[in-house]
Amino acid sequence: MEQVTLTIDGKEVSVPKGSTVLDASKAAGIGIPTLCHLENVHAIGACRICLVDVGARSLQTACTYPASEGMKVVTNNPRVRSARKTVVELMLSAHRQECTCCPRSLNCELQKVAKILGIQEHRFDGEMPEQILDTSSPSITRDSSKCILCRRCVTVCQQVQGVGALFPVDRGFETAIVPALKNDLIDVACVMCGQCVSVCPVGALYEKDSTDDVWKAIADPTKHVVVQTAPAVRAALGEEFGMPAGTRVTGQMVTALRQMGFDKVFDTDFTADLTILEEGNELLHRVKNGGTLPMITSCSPGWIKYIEHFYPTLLPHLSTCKSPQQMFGALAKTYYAEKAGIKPEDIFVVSIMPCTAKKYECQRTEMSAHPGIPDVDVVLTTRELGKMIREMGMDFANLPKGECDSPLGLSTGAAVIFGATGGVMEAALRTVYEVVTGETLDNVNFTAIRGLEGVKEATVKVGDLDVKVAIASGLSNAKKLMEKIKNGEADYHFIEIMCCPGGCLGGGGQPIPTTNEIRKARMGAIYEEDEHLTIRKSHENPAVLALYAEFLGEPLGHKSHELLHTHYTPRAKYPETDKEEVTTGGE
Amino acid sequence: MLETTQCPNCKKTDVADIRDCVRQFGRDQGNLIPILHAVQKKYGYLTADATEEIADWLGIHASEVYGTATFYTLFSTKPLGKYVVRLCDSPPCHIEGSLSIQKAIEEDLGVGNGETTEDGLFTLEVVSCFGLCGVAPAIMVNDEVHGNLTPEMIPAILSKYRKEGN
Amino acid sequence: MPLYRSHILVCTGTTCVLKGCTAVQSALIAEIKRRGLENEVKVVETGCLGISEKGPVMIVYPEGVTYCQLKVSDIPEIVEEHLLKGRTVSRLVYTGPVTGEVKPAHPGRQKEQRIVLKNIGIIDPTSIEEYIAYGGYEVLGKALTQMTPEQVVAEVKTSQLRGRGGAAFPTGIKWELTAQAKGDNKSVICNADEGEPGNFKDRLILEGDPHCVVEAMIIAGYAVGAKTGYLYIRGEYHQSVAHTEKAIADAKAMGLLGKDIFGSGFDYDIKVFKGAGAYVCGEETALIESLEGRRGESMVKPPFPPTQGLWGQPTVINNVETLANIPHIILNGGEWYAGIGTEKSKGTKIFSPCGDVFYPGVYEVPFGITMREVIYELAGGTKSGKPFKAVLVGGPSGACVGAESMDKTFAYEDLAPGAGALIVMDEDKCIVDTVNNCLKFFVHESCGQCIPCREGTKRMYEMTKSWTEGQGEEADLALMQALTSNLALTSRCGLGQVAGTAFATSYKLFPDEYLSHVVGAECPTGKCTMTNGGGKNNG
Amino acid sequence: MANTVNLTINGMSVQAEEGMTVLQAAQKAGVYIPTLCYHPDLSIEGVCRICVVEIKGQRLLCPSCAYPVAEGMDINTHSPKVREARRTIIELLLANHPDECLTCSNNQKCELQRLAKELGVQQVRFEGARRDVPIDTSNPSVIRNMDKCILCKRCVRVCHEMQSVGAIFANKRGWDTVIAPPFNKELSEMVCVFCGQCINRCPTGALKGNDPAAEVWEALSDPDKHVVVQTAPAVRAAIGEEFGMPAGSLVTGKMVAALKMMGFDKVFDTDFTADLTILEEGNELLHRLKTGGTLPIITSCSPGWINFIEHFYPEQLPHLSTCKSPQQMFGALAKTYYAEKMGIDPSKIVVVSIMPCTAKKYESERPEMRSSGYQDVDYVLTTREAAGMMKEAGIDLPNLEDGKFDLPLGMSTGAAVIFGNTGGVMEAALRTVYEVVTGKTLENVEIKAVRGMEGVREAEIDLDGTKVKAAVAHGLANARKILDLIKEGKADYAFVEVMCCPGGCIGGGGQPHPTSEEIRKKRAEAIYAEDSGMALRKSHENPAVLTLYKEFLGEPLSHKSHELLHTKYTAKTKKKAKA
Repeated sequence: MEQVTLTIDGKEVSVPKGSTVLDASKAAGIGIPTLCHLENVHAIGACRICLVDVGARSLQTACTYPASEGMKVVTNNPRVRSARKTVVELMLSAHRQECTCCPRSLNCELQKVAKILGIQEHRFDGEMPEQILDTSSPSITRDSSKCILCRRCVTVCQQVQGVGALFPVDRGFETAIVPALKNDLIDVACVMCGQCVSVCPVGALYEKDSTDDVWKAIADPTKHVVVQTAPAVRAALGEEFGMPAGTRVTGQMVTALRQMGFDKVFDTDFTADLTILEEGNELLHRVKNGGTLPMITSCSPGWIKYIEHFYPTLLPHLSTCKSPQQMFGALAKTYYAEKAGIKPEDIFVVSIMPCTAKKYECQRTEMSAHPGIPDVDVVLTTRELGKMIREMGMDFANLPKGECDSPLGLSTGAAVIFGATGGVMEAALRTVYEVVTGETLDNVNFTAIRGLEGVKEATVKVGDLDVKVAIASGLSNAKKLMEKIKNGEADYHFIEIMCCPGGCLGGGGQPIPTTNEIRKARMGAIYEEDEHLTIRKSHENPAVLALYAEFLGEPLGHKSHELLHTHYTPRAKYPETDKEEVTTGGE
Repeated sequence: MLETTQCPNCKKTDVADIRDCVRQFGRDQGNLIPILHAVQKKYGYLTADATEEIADWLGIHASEVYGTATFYTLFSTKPLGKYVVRLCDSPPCHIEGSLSIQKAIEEDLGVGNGETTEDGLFTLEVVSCFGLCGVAPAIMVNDEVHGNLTPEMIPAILSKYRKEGN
Repeated sequence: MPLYRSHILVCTGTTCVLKGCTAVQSALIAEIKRRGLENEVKVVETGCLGISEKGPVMIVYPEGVTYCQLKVSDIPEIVEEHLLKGRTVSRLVYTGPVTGEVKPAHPGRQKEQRIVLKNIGIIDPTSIEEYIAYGGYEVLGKALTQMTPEQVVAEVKTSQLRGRGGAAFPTGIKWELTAQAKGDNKSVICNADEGEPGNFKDRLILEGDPHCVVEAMIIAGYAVGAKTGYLYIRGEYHQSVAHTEKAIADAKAMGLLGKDIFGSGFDYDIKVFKGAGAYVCGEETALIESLEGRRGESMVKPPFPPTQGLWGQPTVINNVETLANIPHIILNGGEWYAGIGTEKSKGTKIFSPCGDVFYPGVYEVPFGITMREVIYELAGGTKSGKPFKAVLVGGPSGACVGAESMDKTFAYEDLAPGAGALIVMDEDKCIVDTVNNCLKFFVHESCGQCIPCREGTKRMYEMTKSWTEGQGEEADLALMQALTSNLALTSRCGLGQVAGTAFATSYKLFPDEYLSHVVGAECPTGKCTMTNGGGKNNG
Repeated sequence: MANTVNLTINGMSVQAEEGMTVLQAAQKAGVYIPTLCYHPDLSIEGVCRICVVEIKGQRLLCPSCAYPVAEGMDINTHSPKVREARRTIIELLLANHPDECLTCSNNQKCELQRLAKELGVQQVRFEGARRDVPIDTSNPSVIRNMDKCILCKRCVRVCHEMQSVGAIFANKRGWDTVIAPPFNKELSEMVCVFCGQCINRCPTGALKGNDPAAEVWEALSDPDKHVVVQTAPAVRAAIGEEFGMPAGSLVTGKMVAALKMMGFDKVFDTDFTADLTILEEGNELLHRLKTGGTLPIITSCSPGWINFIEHFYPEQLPHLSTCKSPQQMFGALAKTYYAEKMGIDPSKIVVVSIMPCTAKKYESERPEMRSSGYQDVDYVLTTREAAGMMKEAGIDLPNLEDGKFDLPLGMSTGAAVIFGNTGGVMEAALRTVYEVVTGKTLENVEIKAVRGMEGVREAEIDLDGTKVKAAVAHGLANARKILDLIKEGKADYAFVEVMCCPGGCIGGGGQPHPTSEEIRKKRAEAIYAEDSGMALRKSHENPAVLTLYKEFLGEPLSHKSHELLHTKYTAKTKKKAKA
């Protein structure tokens, strides 16, 4: 690749042509503070924090300014320092300072930048923009008084997710980032994925906090409180405690949950295995009986909401299986309640999810086995669990490793990989192969469908059947596949779609920040966990088999349909996003 | 400024005078409160040089002497009026109308809580209960107590002191 | 020493002083002199005679005639008629049985059983001779010469006497812990920092019978093996200081204090220490800090004073009233004392009803008396005659109790009396306003070292203040409850722990009155001035 | 050995020793309890109530920092009750604390900020009056903003207990309580020695130094100025902590590289003048020994210590060595010797110091410190402030390649490095004095007798038959002990080293937060490691110093030395309140 050579603060550095000054400074080991910049996604030079002196009349933003041959960049002179300071001070003049009770305190990019730049005064005092506090959504809270208008959320919502629920309105000092028609979030086609929360540099967007409800339930002696944890949580939770991304903390997490006072610590992986049995059989059933194909996975609630809004005509393609979280909830309040002799209304089910959309999912009216009692009572994100563990003052990294309770805590490696894009597909193939062929699958690793690519395709030989599969993560990638189906160009049997880039491991409820590097590391941890398990195929999970024997009967049986399957609702599409040119998938 | 101490009686301002006042007590810290009482009584308030004299005598820091003095309401670090009118506004007196007494005093003296009249005669302090609940509402003027008060009684009481003081 | 044919006891209790007894007394002395009777008639100042509401009061002995509601202009007539001519001035005579016992002020006084207050109003508090004449210091001799310290402690334990300052810790156990603790410089502290609004019993005891307390402190010192006693009197109690200082000087002069008391080999001294205006110094560890010359901030507990108190040495700290019981217990035996009162609350308790009562004052009654008896019979019911509304039992730090508890008995197992204050409110008084005033008191008196009390009392006060101004918000009530329980759980000393009690208890009794202030911005009694024009819904 | 006590903490069986507090027992068992007013260096205050725990059978929550363990105690450190109580307390503090995190000097290091996060505070339910006290900016060393004070009294405790200075105390009471000098004077009017130990222990941004970063940046970008920087020995053993490196990381080369990136024209080393100090002070000692001068001679490197003796023991000033501190020797030489050598107009030279110390800021402004005809040292940055400037410049210190000090004022020996530790000046001096007096080579240069963290240490050194008694003290409360001995005529020392701050300069008031004995020990180890890694370890072998004498000064204690390198002291009244 063609290189350009330039000097930054007197230091010579060579970078590929097309790099920005920011890229070059990174290569030179010189830090330039940024705020609105979001690597690979968003470089618009809006916040002006990364201003540098390139010898031009005005200062330039390093995140947008191209590096050129022989260029002399100064990142630190009086002009630059004073400009950056003024910019931050101006930001502060419109930022409601209540750091100490902000959910992002000590993980806030503005706080960090203010510290680095040594901001010690607040020279600009005046009118503050009107605060919009939108708590309408069960998943995401918006607080405009903290917003610095970096527009990362706008970009991620439009370009990465293709949803376009948020957009700037009005102009100048009145500019605000709001849903269409200044509606509340609940009233627009927001899929609640939380990717906006994940990229927000400050505390303007954050998940609806449900930790108090959980503390209350734990303290209530009449409640039997059980918890399930999604596979992606264990690959990321450690980051909340300063551990490097990709650290597996399953055992510590279980111990922490137990010490917090949960009566039973179960695992969503159990119902992930169950999903494979139901969904695999559903696929085989559709293939055999000429049902709607391709069949599409239905684990990801953000994805479900997306298809309901944007492609309601394609709903028959969706598997009717509930997500593992909801299967768990339904079984906890039926099968487990019976088995343990506890009244369903006394059982309180808490889910720990990498996901904000799950908070919405558990409130859907169809998700209750007993009328009026939700199957899952409260959903917490990985971050909220981190918060609760902090409140307990635990030395998380050094906790002894615990194990999940049975029966709903038993799982296989096939379930663990649900956390990564392609994982559901891989798990399904492991089972489908053996069910169809009756042979043992020797190499369970379908590496062809692993990785962070936005859309993946593969053809897998199952007996004499060539199974054509496709996998997408990130909704703008899902959209590509939907368009294909719509246009009759999709000859796939089975499609896996995950709402968030990289799958659940990159979910909107995961620790902040989430970058590609970090996604890769978390993915590594998930496959490592799979490798470490002795049972790696869902249909070999003895607890699942016992469940069928004792309670459900058989996959797709009557009871299964009642408890484990669901239906979908076509929804109106509010904001028009079709016209938006989708330029990047992000991954 | 609070820099020099003047004895209100003999008008002496030299340090030796304060020293005598302080050094009649022992040198352990347990004497701090009694010394502060003595200084307060003699000079009417605690001055900077008295603070240092006490600190030296007791072998503690001036900051501690000052910090301790300011903890107690009977010690003052600024000059007070010749008559300190202490009005109780704790519940028994409050229930029996201490606020109306306060208002009457404030009107008569033309000063508010914590203030001293221009002629230096009166300082008004709203304080906590001093155990005259049986005759609430009550005030203390220096060491003298007046109870079962009504606002109408205030001018007469104050004018008596005004006469005495001038 | 001249022999007087008549003694005139003039009450100079604080209340009588307020009523003008000083002028009466000077007039009396002048008149006696004018008539040349100064070698025949002696004028004696005495503590409260118990009928202060009729003050100024004097009693002429040996006849035992009590004159009341005296004016200066009455004096020549009394001297002329009574002292010279031997004729009683009947229009001034207080009508009641004159027996040498304390005259009942009103029928309710008969309910009293005076042990602690036995000498009050009977003797000249500035005369050690009179105290001795009334049997004083006899018990001290008995204790020091006939009893071992262990026996003294045992007697106090038998009596089941509990601390009268409010916390009600068993005195005998406190003494025993102190006696058993190791230390070569133990102390006895009499806590006379009476600062809880509504309480004025300790002042009465110190003004009227200081020797009783001095004697008790010597006995306590003997029992626990102390060398020094400290009488920590609040700085505002000038007369208490004067009387106790005189009492100590007199006792010293008679060898009752100092080296080898009663030849027992026991050395003991008492020092009077004047407080300087800090309610929190009534907390025993804060009091110790103050004695040691520091800010009156409570100490970390444990250790407790009986093992580590003043100067790091074992220290026993007792309230004035508690100590004043001691000579009587030693004299009559613990069994005798334990025979008075109820099953778990032994002896008598002094109450000081005040606020909206007809006869505010100090009354000593056995435990087990009902609140109704104290408020209606002893204190004469409400001053205005209007219905009773509520009472703060013990003062601002105590519980707010309503008419529903009228027939409860004062006893630790039923209605705990605190230090004995009863701040009574009639129906015209506003509960919110009163609680706001209680909180103002705590803000002013918080020492400020621990966060919950320093910041919490302030926020609580600000909230109730806003309620009295019609500026409350409904969420405030839950917030107040949260603060109340936080302060109770986490404050470093009793002050913060009880600061929310008046609110918590009164809110249970009068929720509507609170709601009306907080939500409706209206004060049912009309006492609070709503600054937003009254009635939130209107604005 | 204390008796063992069996307890249960959070359901876990734990053993502790009798006399331990619940907090200590929990820490020993690896159970975390949040604290605020507690500080490992200081006495127990027990006022913040953050460390409260639930103990079975106790009606109230108990402060674990002050509560002794007892057999069979059943403790819950994080029960719902406890967590709620802690959160409420933090809310109460926040309700009376300015919402200024983003412009606060302690942003992201603030213990209140961290606790609010940790305890899950999401709102402040209380509002009302807030403290409003004027900010005290009367002096360059300690700026006091009492609106941010949470009244933990750590500053009061360190000032009274560790430093025995007592400049501040809690005044008034209740909600009106404020930590201040008497009569609400400003610190400059008080006997404050400007050691900055209070800043080091402040959990919030209530106390900070006056940061001259803006002025230094301006000088750096002024093409007319020749800006040189000197770094004190203790800085290199601590500045890494500001960048997240563990305590005890030695980053000399990286620090030099960072300073060069910042644009300093020359990066020099205070160690150079530390070596010079040894030659001057060593000779002064020998001179006093020979001529019967005032003994013991006491070191004069530490400006907080100088302030202390001037205020509290003015009659003992003749004991002080007349040597300026290395920082000031450096400044004087930079604007004379170095200016001459380089042919630069001294008025164009800007001398910046990076010091572990806040008192150095005051020292540089003393009127007698202008022997070059200009203010010898223009700006003093603390370790913290220097790190702040590096961060502002985007410098990633931990990943820099090592740089090298410039010559000649950057040349130094191991003897100079150890100036950063308590006992270091003494050890360095003895290394030189031994060889000068005996004419022999000192084989083992490590004089362990004067090392360590004990408050007062004594040693007897055999100088080839002549026995010399020496003493070392650090922390002013310990210095006081030695001065009292001298006062009483009970000190038969020839030489005394006193450092104002605990641990010496490595524990200085300008060093990174937090500080504790453990951290100070690690920094001290780093300093000794630097010394033992150096080829030259005796000051009189420093070739640059020898050249300096040859070219410029002549000899130790020469006329020129006296003019530039020595100073005089002023007796100050203890009663500055009157001034």
